[in-house]
Amino acid sequence: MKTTMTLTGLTLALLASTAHAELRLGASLSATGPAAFLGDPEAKTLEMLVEELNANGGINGEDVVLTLYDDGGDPNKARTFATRLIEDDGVVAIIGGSTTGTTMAIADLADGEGIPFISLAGAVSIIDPVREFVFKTPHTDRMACEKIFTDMQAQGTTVIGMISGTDGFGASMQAQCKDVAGDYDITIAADETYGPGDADMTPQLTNIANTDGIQAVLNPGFGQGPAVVTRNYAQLGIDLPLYQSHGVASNGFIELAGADAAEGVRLPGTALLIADILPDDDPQKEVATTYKAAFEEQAGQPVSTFGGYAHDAFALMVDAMTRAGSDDPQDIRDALEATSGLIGTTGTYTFSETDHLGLDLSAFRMLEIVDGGWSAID
Amino acid sequence: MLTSKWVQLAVLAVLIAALPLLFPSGYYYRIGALIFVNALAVTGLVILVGWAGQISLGHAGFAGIGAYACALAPEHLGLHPVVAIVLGMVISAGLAALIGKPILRLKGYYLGVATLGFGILVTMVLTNERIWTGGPDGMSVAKLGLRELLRDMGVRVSGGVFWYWACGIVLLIGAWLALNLYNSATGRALRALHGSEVAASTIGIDVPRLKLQAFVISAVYASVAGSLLALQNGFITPDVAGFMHSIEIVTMAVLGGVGSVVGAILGAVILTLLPQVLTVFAEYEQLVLGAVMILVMIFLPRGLLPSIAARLKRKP
Amino acid sequence: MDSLLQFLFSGLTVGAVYALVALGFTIIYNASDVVNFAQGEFVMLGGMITVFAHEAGIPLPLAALLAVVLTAAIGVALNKLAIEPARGAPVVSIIIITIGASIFIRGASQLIFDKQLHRLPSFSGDAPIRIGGATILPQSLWVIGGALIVFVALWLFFTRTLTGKAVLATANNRLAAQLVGINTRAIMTLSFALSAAIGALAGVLATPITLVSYDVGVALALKGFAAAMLGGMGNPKGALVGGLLLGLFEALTAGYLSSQYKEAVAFIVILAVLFAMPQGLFGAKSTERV
Amino acid sequence: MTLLHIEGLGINFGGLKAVDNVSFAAAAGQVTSVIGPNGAGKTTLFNMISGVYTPGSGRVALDGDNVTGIHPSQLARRGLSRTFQNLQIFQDMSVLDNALAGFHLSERGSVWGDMLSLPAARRRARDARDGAMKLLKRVRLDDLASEVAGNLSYGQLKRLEIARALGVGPRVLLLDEPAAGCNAVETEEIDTLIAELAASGIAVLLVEHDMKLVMRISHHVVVLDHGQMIAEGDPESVSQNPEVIKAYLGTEAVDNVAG
Repeated sequence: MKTTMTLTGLTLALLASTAHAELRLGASLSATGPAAFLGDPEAKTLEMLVEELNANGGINGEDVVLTLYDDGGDPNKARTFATRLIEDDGVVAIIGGSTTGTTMAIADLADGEGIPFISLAGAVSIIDPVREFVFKTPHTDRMACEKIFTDMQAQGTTVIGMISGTDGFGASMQAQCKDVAGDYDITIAADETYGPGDADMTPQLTNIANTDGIQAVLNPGFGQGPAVVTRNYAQLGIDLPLYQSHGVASNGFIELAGADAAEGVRLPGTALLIADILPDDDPQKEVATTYKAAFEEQAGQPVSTFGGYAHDAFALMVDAMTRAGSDDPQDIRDALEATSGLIGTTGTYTFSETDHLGLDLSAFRMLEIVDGGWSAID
Repeated sequence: MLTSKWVQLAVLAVLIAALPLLFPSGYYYRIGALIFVNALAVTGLVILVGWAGQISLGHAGFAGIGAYACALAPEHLGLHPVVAIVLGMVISAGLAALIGKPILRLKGYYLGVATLGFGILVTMVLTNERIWTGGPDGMSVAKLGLRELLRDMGVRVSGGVFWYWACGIVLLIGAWLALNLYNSATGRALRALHGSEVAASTIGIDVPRLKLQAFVISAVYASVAGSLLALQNGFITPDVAGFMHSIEIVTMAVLGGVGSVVGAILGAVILTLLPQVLTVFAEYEQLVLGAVMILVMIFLPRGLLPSIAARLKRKP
Repeated sequence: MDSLLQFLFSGLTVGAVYALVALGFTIIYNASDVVNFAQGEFVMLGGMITVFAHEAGIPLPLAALLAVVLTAAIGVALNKLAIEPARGAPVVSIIIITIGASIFIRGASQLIFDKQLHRLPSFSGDAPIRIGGATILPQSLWVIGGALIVFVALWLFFTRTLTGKAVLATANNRLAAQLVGINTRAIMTLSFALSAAIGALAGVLATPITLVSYDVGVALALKGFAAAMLGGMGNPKGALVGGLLLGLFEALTAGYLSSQYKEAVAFIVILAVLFAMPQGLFGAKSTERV
Repeated sequence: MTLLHIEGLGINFGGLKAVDNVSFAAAAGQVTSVIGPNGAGKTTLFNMISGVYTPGSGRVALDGDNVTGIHPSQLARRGLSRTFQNLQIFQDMSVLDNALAGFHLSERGSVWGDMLSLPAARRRARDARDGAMKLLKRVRLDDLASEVAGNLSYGQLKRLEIARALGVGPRVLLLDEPAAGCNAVETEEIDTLIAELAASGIAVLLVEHDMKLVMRISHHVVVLDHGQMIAEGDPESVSQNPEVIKAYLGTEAVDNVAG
């Protein structure tokens, strides 16, 4: 009996969603679970932007209907929700996959079914090799490493220690950084890790500090780990430059780590974090300040880089749909690939047949925490 | 037994075969396939938890082994995915036999924490050995190839439909094997040692050996479930072996009625469907899920099927 | 920098958090033989309520007190609404209820509070204390001290007070306990209140170090459970020693062997201990009567 | 022919000598009873003989083989089975399944055979089922075969345990208070059953408080008090032994002995 009831419920939901002719956009995000850090601001951003868009008349006069599912960071669920979005909700495009794992679970399906899909996750493998229908907005982990190493090289640093989270973000960036370190003549002399929920990293940091010749420390990771690392770093009194990743690029990080401990920490970030201090002639100034103000007003929490990824994905999608002038997934995809010079919070996107990321290092800015706030150092 | 083995199997077979008539879209095939995969893992737990009375909080570890066998063996050893499923079964069985021997001496929560530890070890290896497993980001799984074979034979089925039938048939086989076991010397001995280990041993039942057999069998069920999940998703991450997945399948088993195969399948149906239905509650989803679990256990403390059956019996 | 001493400090800090969670498990387990998998949520609630009360302008000590009292009330509600109505259900069903409760509390917290990470200011500042080439934060001393005080209090409670003995009697044989005049329902209520309060206290003390968000409960419950089993479920001494040992294993493994596999090593040690002592380090030996 | 030899058997529980230096023998086709006041160590003695406890000292020999400290399941294989003072019924299983469990040793094959329901496994299951039904008939539980064991009365469960123990096809059968909690009619049935079993060549070892029953059917009686064996012999001589009367004085059993 229970089964029939639920099946009827599902059928009703289906009927309700097919009753209108609108532009249906789907999303599967990790709004809860271990990756809620990413998914929560992303979900809030999408909901806010859709509302805003429809209030302003939608796309070519048609409203955008957003169907958003919370996959909890579980790739298996993400795949199920992607199936549901495509087969049942009849969406013409999908945004989502907060993590690389959930993205890969969706990508295969979206590509196979011919539904344009913009991922919000970091790994290079999402867009390399290029898949016809799969795009992404964030910089790759490899680009973050390159940005950091460029700065290290400029400081004359050649030997570093790494301490990485074992979550998807940390592990992926750890691997990419080890991969490209050689290109910048950087040797990784100590390579430590910590678990996502760990409360004390002093043993790992002690080992790094006791390794001969280390000139700087890099901490790829997101969530509470980097905050704890930064606090332990100060506790141990380690007197070397500390680099964090773009995974912690939000004001929340400074608060969690404590302004004193975070002082001097460097990381690659996007224009979003320094929207207020961007020079007026910066091309990203307008889009970054507008989004930042709207998000903080609506969500009541500080803006984060991740919400920015969702903002850019939505902007790309709206732009493509407007240009395509149809709700045919193939047309939208073609329009998406033709995107040129779209200015987002993360950078300026220009897609091509061989590049489904469309960003270069120039959009990444090296930031330093000074007096409890962000400042740009290049 | 409520009804005979063949009645239970026939009902199951008819349901699997007839439900697609009601499916409005391909998405329902996906849900169906997921239910069957979960039900398969839960059936294994019925043998271990329901009959033999041994708890496991780490069974997803075996699902992880089955899943990664299908991901790794074709890529690194060049094995066909079907052979990889069998390889996963063998590895799971071997590992279960190896660790089961010492840990099945433990009882109750102590066994719980030992199995929990096993599951965590598997997850850690899958997460940390990224050169092999792709780490927490996971890795792609080769295609099974059967669907392509069917296509060459002139039968075209979509992925969702194919996996619905494939998983449905495997579940039927799994249920058939389990129901055979229930009424055999082994099944009876397992239920007997659950009732009283001392009495069981005085009638010649080799208690440690039978516990180990139940552990190995249930591990193989979980392994096959993991393999099927990996192959149909085409992509796998260490989550499949994680603690939450272990808890999920135990909850399915207990919710449905851990003593019977049909009850366990019912538990899998409900806990697989529930999150899909609860999406209408949006951010209240977790709240409702927790409340449903509590309410079912309060009002149907022995699980859905046994409690409902007992009520029907009381009111003739 | 002295490595060993630093590893020990780290292990003690983390271990004391585990010990506090494990101590929370012992009371409910002693009264009802149930391992309450929602125990981690009590810890989370302690931290979250304090954070939000403090942000709302309530002074920290008062906010902490409020958190402990509120969480204890939630513990009582859990018992009254979910555990008591299921009296007589098999233990596995009760465990599923506590898992359901944990999901429910988490779901409610993400709605009432938020999904962000939060931190409390350290009680005695952030200036590290230097001892023999290693450093420890004053907050660590708060957590270690808290674990010791809760342990002593529980130990006295179970061995020196009539109520404590009534809790043990209730677990041992509910019917017999009722026959000698113990109000077993009141004992269960008390057990949940106390367990929840200890959990909340753990949350308050640890949040300045570990940070808190709505979903930290599961991981904490897992470690606390493992620690309690290592020491021997139901024994406060076991919970304390189990927690500290688990923390030390992890820190020493991270320091000397591999930070990647530190949890694995900790679990292998637990398994090894259980093979030799199937009831944990301090668990009561049980002989089957036939 | 003596089947079971007990020599100097003893065990300590935390310094307390629960059973100390007990020796006797039980012959095939005979009923050997172990009696004594409460706490004399009768059940402990049974637990040692049946391998549930490992003896601290002494030796148990079955058919001339030393079987001291052997696991109960091994002993069952050698033809020794038992019932329990505190019922150890498989409560959630049906009456038939309980009886069938007793046939485990003759029914079991490979797990594969069981899971695939191979013809050989099915044949063994059929044979076991026939045997179990016969035993249930013998203890008059055949019409309750499909009932869940937990729903049976105490007396019925006692009989079910005997049926289960008989499924092993024992040469030595240990019965721990089979008549406890039974009414007069049931007691008489058990009386007859035990006599029949002994007559069929089984060595029956009996612990029982019902002295009338013991005196009526025993061939040999062993008396324990505080873990020590204080007397041994035929029922007649034991009941007149002054040591035995002294041990029972002040207990309710003294009336039974006198009567």
